[in-house]
Amino acid sequence: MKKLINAPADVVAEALVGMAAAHPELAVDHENRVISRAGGPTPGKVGVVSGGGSGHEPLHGGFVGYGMLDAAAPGEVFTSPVPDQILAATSAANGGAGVLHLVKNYTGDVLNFRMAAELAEDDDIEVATVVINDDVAVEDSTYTAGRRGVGATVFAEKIAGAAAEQGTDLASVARVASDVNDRTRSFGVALTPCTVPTAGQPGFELGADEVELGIGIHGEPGRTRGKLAPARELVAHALDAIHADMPLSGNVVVMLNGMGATPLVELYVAYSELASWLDGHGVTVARSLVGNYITSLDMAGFSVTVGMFPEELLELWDAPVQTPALRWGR
Amino acid sequence: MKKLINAPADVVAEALVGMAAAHPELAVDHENRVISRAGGPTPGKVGVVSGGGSGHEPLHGGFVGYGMLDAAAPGEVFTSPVPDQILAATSAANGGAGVLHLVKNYTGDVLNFRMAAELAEDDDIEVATVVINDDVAVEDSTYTAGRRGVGATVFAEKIAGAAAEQGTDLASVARVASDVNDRTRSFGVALTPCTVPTAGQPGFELGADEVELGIGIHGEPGRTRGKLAPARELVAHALDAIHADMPLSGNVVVMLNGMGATPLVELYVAYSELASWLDGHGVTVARSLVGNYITSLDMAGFSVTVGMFPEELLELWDAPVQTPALRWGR
Amino acid sequence: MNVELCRAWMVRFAELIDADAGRLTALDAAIGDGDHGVNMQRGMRAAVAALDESPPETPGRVLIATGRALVAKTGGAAGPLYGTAFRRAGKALADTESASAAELGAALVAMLGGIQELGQAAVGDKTMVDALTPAVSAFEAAAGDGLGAAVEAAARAAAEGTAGTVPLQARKGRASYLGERSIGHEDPGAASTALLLRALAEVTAAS
Amino acid sequence: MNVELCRAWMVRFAELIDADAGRLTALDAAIGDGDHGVNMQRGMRAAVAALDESPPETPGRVLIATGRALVAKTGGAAGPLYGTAFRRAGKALADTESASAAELGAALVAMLGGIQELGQAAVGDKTMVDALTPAVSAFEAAAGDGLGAAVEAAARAAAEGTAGTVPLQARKGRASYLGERSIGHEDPGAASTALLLRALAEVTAAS
Ligand SMILES: Nc1ncnc2c1ncn2[C@@H]1O[C@H](COP(=O)(O)OP(=O)(O)O)[C@@H](O)[C@H]1O
Ligand SMILES: Nc1ncnc2c1ncn2[C@@H]1O[C@H](COP(=O)(O)OP(=O)(O)O)[C@@H](O)[C@H]1O
Ligand SMILES: [Mg+2]
Ligand SMILES: [Mg+2]
Ligand SMILES: [Mg+2]
Ligand SMILES: [Mg+2]
Repeated sequence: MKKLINAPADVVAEALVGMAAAHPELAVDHENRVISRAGGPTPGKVGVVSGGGSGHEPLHGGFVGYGMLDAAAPGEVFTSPVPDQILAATSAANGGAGVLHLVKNYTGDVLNFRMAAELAEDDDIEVATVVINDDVAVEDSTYTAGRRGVGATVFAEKIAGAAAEQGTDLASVARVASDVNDRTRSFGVALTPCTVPTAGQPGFELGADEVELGIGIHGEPGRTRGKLAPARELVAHALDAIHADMPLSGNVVVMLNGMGATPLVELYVAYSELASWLDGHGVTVARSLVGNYITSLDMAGFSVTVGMFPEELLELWDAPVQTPALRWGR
Repeated sequence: MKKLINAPADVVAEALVGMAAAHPELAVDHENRVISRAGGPTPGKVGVVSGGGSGHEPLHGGFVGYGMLDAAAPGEVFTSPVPDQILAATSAANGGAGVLHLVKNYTGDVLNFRMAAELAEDDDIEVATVVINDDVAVEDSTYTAGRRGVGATVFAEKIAGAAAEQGTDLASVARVASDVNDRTRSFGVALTPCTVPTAGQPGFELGADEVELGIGIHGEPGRTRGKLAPARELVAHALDAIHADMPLSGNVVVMLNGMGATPLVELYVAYSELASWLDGHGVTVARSLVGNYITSLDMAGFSVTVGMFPEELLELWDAPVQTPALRWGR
Repeated sequence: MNVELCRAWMVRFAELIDADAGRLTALDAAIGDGDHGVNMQRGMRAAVAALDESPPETPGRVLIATGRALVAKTGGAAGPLYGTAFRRAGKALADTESASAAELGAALVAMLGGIQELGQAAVGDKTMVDALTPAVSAFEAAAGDGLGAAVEAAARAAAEGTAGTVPLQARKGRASYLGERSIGHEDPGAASTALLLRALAEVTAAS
Repeated sequence: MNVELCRAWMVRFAELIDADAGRLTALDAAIGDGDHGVNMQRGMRAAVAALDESPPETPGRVLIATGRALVAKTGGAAGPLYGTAFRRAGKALADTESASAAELGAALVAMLGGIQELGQAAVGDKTMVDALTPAVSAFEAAAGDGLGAAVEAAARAAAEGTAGTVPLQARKGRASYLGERSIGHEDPGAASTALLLRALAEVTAAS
């Protein structure tokens, strides 16, 4: 295992030290492992909190700031945070108007956030929870733990964050977030596995000419293994899967996301294919993101996320945001 | 070779198609391979142009926009652009107040930009050239082609771009750029080699426990090969080399840059070490960047860039910038 | 089972987890995200530390303190599941000074109930439930022959139940994302549950 | 050398580059950035295309057109260097219909001059200059024995000069960044220059 780290067990704690040093506009509670806005909660504003295992950077800590998250709770690598930690993040985000929990749909995340919400209620903090489950690679049935939450998390954090910044109440911010989730779908492809520092070796073996189709963001194998193909085909595979689940039309917000080790020049090649596929299907790109936003450590690969948003959601998308990883308008 | 591409020879052309699709605020001339601001040159403003081989994304195209570059000329992967192409970029950036060429110090870049400058003079475009050479891994002597231009390029593009935006004249913008170069030093470390698409295999072999110290940005081996060490030691090695060449003190702008395949969580771990080294040496971080800004395709590794800037340069650093890869203040 | 024996059970469970952390993580890497061993290690070390810090007076309190520590430190799916399981078991023992075989059996039933209530997994879903359910039945069937016989039967049943997860397709937890590809692998959570009952059998035999 | 022969020279050079592109790129990967073969291929293909598009009337014009195409399409260090070299050589031939051995020798001298003026490299710096310099001397020494002998001597000298770059430490170009680590590798630009003179010898012998 070749990593730019000190000790596998210290990665998360030391990365938090680095984030605190690099971003004075953030406050990092190293004991509870909470990243929040340096200014503290905004009185009267709904707090927006997310969290989950680490290893997906910039998600979630890189999205803390004006117009997006109020606080994030990063767990160990690929391990959901614990209830006390999520409670601390919830308190750090509580401006008195209640707190929204944006939870990616994984058993661990769901259970720990549920316990944290109960603890928060004990502290008289009103909590609303929206579970994100946009991964079309997993069919949502009694035969699975349900669809994974992936790229839609970025969209929901941005848009719900903007709504909260505008003074919208908790129930409405939660409604906006679940609306975003309902209108968004994702699909991921891995060219290489990734290595969890404490595991020390790749999560799976992949031949030089093989890819994993329908991966999540935890280094798990995908639904199927395929042959390495031109970007055109891999991107079409992802879009076909999304289109089959949610027929695409009209204006969309798209994210061509890198899994962590795929260089930007390749992401732009893939984006050119994404743009021409959508164009060929009469779909118009209203807004787009190309880069590493929700990653899997050192995995090479990409994911495509498409949101079919009405004007109101596009306006919230365009609202000013100022975080380490997403910034515009101020 | 496992890459998210279609054909090795088409990578640059297709990535430009992707950039054009993703960034409507940019204009891409596919025939000449020039990326410029969609609005065209700003009348009366000094144009700032850079360029070089591709494979370093977001450099240079990702830095085209308000407050930074007016145009960029991306060559083939790791191959400097050709004179006609640089001339086209120069014309696209020419608002009538002259054009600054920011050139990384590589024989190919220097020679092609020199020929382009001659062609521009023929077209009555006044051109000033500043060569960036900040890499302390190469000693600047008659025994080398001189120091390579690496991280300081990002600083020079940002700061010279801000000066130009404020209406400063060509000679002064050039003076600011060379001032930035004179006050900036860099050092890079590779954990893995990278693979040029058309070459199809890694530029060098590196053992599981080896690193290359003192690398450039073209996948070349470094000055020496070392043993894989904790991030603390690798970062200290880079900072010691910089400090030995330019004793660090006072306020600095630092960039902890990823080479392309190193995940952000590792860069933050490394940044925590950089921050504590500087703190231990009584150096204050005035501004910082952590992320992939000047890369080497799919190489894993990092580079450290430190600029010792006076207040005027810090003010230019803080000036609004709106590009795909660097944005604040608007 | 008195407080010393219950505490010894938790300590032994932590030891077995430490010894097998690598194997548990490898099992999780195959069909999950490769952290179950590390998670359980972190959780049980915290639990043992908590028991050392303020030694509980009753077996029930030992299990509750263990559950609290697991919830607070483990994370992942296993944290809340095991944490709730231990707390429920502890509550079931109320404040008995020394639990009879029947009382311990009831505690194991409560443990299983807590896991199923929280995780909604049924037998055959390829989870820890596939190890704990047969263990509980075996325990109760053998409870008449005394604690020693019951825990030994439970440990054996849990091990068999764990082996039985190999041919199953997961319907709960991360492994379910793999669909049919989850078939052919042993479930890591079932494996750690088998260690829990193995630890119980060992400390009982030694007492 | 008449215009046909000169054109044949360029075409043959392009063929040899195509055939050896992989080797040239591999040499460059070892001490540079792994693109010399691809660069020269791109450049010489463009040159041959240009010569086909509007066939020049004189050998001088053939070399100038080749130089222009190389500057316009090659990029890297090799583009301006070879481009200038060919343009200088072409200008040296002025508008001779057919160049004598002496005139061709003068053109090769101009070629070398262009490279050194632009690149400031001296013999021993581990560049194409280490292949071209001995080639030029050998050509002039043998020019008295006629063109055939001169080009053959030049080709052999260029090959030897290229082999001679192996033990050298680079002082120019990317390879110089490696310091002592550049020792033990053949310089890719010298290798492509050797192909240029090999092509000249072949077409001359065949004519
Ligand atoms: N819904 C559930 N019900 C019961 N057990 C479950 C459930 N989901 C997961 N598990 C158990 O948890 C184990 C995984 O634990 P762990 O790896 O620590 O958490 P995570 O999956 O969050 O990484 C699985 O092997 C399985 O036995
Ligand atoms: N200053 C120089 N003078 C002469 N030849 C040079 C000089 N610098 C580089 N070269 C030649 O150029 C070759 C490299 O060409 P190429 O790989 O195409 O360009 P780049 O180095 O820009 O990638 C070297 O092998 C060397 O022979
Ligand atoms: Mg996990
Ligand atoms: Mg090159
Ligand atoms: Mg796991
Ligand atoms: Mg080269």
